[in-house]
Amino acid sequence: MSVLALDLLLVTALLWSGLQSLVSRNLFRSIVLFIVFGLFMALAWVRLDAPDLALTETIIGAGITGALLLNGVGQWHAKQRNKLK
Amino acid sequence: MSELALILAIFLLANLLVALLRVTRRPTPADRMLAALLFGTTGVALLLLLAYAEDAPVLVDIALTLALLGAVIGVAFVQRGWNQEREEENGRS
Amino acid sequence: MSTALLFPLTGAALFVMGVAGLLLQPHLLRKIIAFNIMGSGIFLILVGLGQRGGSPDPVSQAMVLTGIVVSVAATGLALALARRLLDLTGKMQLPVPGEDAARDGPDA
Amino acid sequence: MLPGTDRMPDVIPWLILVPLVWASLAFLRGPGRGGRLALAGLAVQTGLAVKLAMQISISGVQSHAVGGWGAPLGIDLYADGLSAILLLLTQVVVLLLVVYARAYFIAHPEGVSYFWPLTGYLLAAMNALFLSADIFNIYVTLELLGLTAVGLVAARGGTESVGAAMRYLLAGLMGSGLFLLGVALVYGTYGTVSIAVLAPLIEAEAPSAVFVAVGAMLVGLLLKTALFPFHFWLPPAHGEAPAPVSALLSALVVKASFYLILRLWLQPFAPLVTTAAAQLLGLLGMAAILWGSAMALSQTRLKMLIAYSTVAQIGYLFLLFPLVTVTSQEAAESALQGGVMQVVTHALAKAAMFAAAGTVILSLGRDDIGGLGGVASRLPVSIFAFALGGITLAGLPPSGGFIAKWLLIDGALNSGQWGWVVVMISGGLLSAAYVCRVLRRAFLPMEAGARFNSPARALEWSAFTLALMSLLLGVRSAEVLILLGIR
Amino acid sequence: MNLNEALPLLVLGSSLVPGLIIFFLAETRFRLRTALNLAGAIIKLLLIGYMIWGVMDNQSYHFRHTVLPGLDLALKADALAILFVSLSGALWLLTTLYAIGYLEDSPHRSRFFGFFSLCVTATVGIAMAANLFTFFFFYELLTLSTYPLIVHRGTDVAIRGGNTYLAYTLTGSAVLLTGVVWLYDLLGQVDFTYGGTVASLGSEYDGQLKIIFVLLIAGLGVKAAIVPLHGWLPQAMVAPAPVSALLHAVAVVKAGAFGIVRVVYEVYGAEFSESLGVLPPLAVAAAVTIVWGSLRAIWQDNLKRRLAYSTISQISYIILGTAMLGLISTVGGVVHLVHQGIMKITLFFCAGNYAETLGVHKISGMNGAGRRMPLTSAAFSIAALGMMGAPLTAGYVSKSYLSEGAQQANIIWAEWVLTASGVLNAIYFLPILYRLWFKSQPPAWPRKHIQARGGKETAWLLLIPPLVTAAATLAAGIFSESNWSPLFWVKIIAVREYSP
Repeated sequence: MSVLALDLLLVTALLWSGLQSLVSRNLFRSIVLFIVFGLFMALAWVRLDAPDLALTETIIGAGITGALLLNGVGQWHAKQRNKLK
Repeated sequence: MSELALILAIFLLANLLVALLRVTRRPTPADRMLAALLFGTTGVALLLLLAYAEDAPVLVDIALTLALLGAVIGVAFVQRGWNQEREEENGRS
Repeated sequence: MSTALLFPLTGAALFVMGVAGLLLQPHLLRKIIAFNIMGSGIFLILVGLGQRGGSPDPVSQAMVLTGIVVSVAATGLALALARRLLDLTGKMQLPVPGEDAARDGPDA
Repeated sequence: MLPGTDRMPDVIPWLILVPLVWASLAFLRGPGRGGRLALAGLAVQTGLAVKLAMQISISGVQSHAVGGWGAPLGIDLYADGLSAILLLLTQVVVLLLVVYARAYFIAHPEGVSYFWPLTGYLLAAMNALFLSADIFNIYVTLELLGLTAVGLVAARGGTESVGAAMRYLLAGLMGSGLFLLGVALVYGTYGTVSIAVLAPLIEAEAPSAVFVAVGAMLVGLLLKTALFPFHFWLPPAHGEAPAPVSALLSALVVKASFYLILRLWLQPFAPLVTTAAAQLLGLLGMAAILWGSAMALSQTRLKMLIAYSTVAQIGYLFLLFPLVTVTSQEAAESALQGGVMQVVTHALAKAAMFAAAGTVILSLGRDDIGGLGGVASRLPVSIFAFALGGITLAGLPPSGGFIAKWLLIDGALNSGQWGWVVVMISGGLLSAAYVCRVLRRAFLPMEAGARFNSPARALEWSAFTLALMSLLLGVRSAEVLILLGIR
Repeated sequence: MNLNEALPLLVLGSSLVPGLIIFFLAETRFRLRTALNLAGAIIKLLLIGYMIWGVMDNQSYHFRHTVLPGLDLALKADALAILFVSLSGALWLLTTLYAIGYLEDSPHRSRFFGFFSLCVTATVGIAMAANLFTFFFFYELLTLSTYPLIVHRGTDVAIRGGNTYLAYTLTGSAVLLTGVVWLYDLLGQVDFTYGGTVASLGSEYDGQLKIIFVLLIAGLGVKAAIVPLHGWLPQAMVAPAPVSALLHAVAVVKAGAFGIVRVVYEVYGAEFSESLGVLPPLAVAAAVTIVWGSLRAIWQDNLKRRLAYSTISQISYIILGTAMLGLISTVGGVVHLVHQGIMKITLFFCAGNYAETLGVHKISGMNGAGRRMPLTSAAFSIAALGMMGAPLTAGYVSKSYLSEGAQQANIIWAEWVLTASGVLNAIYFLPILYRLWFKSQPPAWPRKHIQARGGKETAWLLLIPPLVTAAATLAAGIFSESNWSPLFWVKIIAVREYSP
């Protein structure tokens, strides 16, 4: 029963973070939420008995993709700032 | 998985969800950074717990990676996010 | 509802969210995030359905591993293009054909 | 594994490895380098493809287990007549396009960038796709093919190119995502991704998840093939790229996903496909023909006209499906032969047309159809190549397109589907109309004061060779169809 | 491959190979190009001569190449093929000579002669096609190779004419293709056979066969310019004179008429067509075309346009003859295939001469041209009289057979149509002859392009071809009963068609 509760909680977290990262009005927050989403994915892999995937997801899904996205948003912000000036 | 470990895990996950709420509702930027760091630590704790409960040492590696990631993201956050967040707040209000 | 179908169903929901985001969000970075969420959804379905019997399934995990690598490559390429567009147009959106009249010469 | 495979040296893995190797070498040599490597590599690959086709025609279907592992964990490669035809087609078209591209990028060096290594990787992905025997492997090759193709489109770097590339990438990612969803559902249902293993399982039982899977895979592949109404990404991507890239994409890359639709439709999913679905595909094909032709007729730029012509011709390919689904054996066979002939001749003709258009644009320094006056007398070989390509598109004798149209009409009449005959015939007439629109301009006298640079011979003759091949297939198509019969 | 198989290919190759070489010759290689053209034409005539001799000796010439299982490219030289091949071979030589003179100093001659040779190759292929697939193959090749000839001048009018031509003919051949594939679907390979092959299908296919007949005839009727499918022909006369000459005499229009002959006699069979009830409508269509073409011709002032409408009318004589059951009308129709060719090519050669030498394009400007250019005008007069059906000319022979055939087939209205058409022909040709010979010359001609030298009225290359064909017009009329006349051959063919 409580295994199901744990899974339900995890699934809720996944869906919530995923949805929020898509609809959030602030782009930076979207990316943070996406990284959080990656973390939940890693946990989901653990629950699915796939530790290799969990490791990969943390490094690649959350880590590398997150860093790339952060870098992208940084440039975008820089451009926006230049425009304002 | 023992009942105790499970309950602990659920508790930690609930913590994460609360942290998530902190990120999505718009508090101050500092709140957000703290929430993000909380993710890292709670995540690590959760993974270690699962490693212990399911007797799967490989999860410890994942926990370590996550800890590292938490640090990196924290730095990136401060470097990139802090100022912009504040600017956006100012720009909007 | 059994745990066996929980993750695949979540995957399906994530997939739908991702597709919707990919189609509806104008900002390219959001499109890229949406693509990744869509991919994660599929991976969840793949692994979730693969081990419905209860035991871990190495084949589906190997497939997802490959899939993650491929989608990171795609994300990298998409970000590079998005950045190029940012440099060229100052926006991170798909240019509307014909709007940007300043073409770069009549070459082939 | 077949008994014959041990005795003969295995060419299958080399068809994937050779392009990988030369592409990597070219990559190491830096931007703009590697034309010679590509030429050598393609000469080898063409030889390999010929050898494979010969092996198949002598001893039937060939297969190869990578690293000797075999399914389910290892990767199985598999080649039958259909794959051999497409492999051969790909190597030959690209070989000629490489000759073309070398001359093209000498005249137009700013477009080259990483053209050579990307072409190599693209070829590796495409060859692997034609040889794949399981649907997951197909997904990976499809994705890699899409990514390299996007790289090629973006190479020129202008707003239009990068925008087109981005649009192409997103459409492609969506397409392959849908395909992977299908793979996931199929795997979840049957626990295998091998086409050969799947076929009997699907025949035996197909729960509703599989229908969803097939639907998702089909839509994903349609998106990649740019069938109307999913064609939105194609004209900018094919029209904006440098001419050799346009030729490569229009001639071959869209055919790769079409090949997958055809293969999956005929092999593992045959028990699931319905007449209604086939008719729907046919109707979309018809819409593509009408829309693509109408748009081609209203374009002012030469390459966009050819790109829209590709949209229309893709529609033509999809008329195949109503004819092979739940019809008599004879009708289906005839239609399949016609469809494959159409794929082959269209690839040759479209490559020739884009190449010829590239030459014309290089020589005139402009891309509008209104400025084509005098080209017929200045660049007779290129215009001839373009016209021969147009004859193939219109399905007129003596071209291979005519044989294709004949077989398709035969299949349609044989299965009593009159309406499709009318569509096929009108499709041919519409292609004649837009090709003629270009040719009539080319025959007009040159405008006063127009610039003109004489192009290199290799540019003109490589296009001409491609066009000539599409023409000669009209009298030598029996060999192709015999090869197709080996399944 | 023995000689008997190779010969049909050689006949094709004798114009194809020079044509392909000519495409890639530089514009300035005038002598080489001329040599290639003439060599090709002469070799072709020699080969045809050899073939005629062989056919009389009961040799058979067949060539077959399998494109796909059940789909052969097949050539044969039967009597009907020989008739058409000889006509096109002979007229090609003359037209080439004429074109060399006509196009002196004009641009893009390599392109012109290249397509010209392709056009003749296609015509020869049509003549020798042994089945419907092969026929269609060359029929389309003809469409494609004539288009560049029509737009050759590159003017707006020429290009518009060319596009009209393409629009009509491509639509027509799409219809034809449907019919052909359908017939193949029913019968398998559709070889041309005396007496036809479709009768074997059985009566439950009659409905389908009627539809297919309509499709085939409609497709062929576009090129044969049956009203209302004739719209392209008057526009296509913007082409250079040698092209118009070839188009109207042997190539395009004739290909359509020839196809109808093949379909009626050797696919459906005359008797089966009659029993199917498809011949009377065809005869009516032909009759309407005959009258309509003649009527329209009367109002044209542009000489080539008037000739074009005259062609529309004259071609339907062939179709009318085909559509009436009976040996004699068949002879009349098929022999007109040849007779109309030599007469009409003469008229177009002459029209070209007036235009090139005097700059005269309109009939109203032809006053007194007979005295300025007596030889050309004499040739023109002979051919025009032939068209009217005057005795001693080729036209008389075909018309007398046709009207006798109409009597035999008991189609009274056909006789009226023939008579009416004869009168109309006189109405539109006699005024031209009157102007040529009896009106006085204008003070100056609009444009003197070719100077008369040494007593000649124009360049000799322009003069010889019409004189030869005019002489042939007379010869075919006067010596119609000899063993070498077209009539003799046609009688052999007709007998075979009726005794399968």
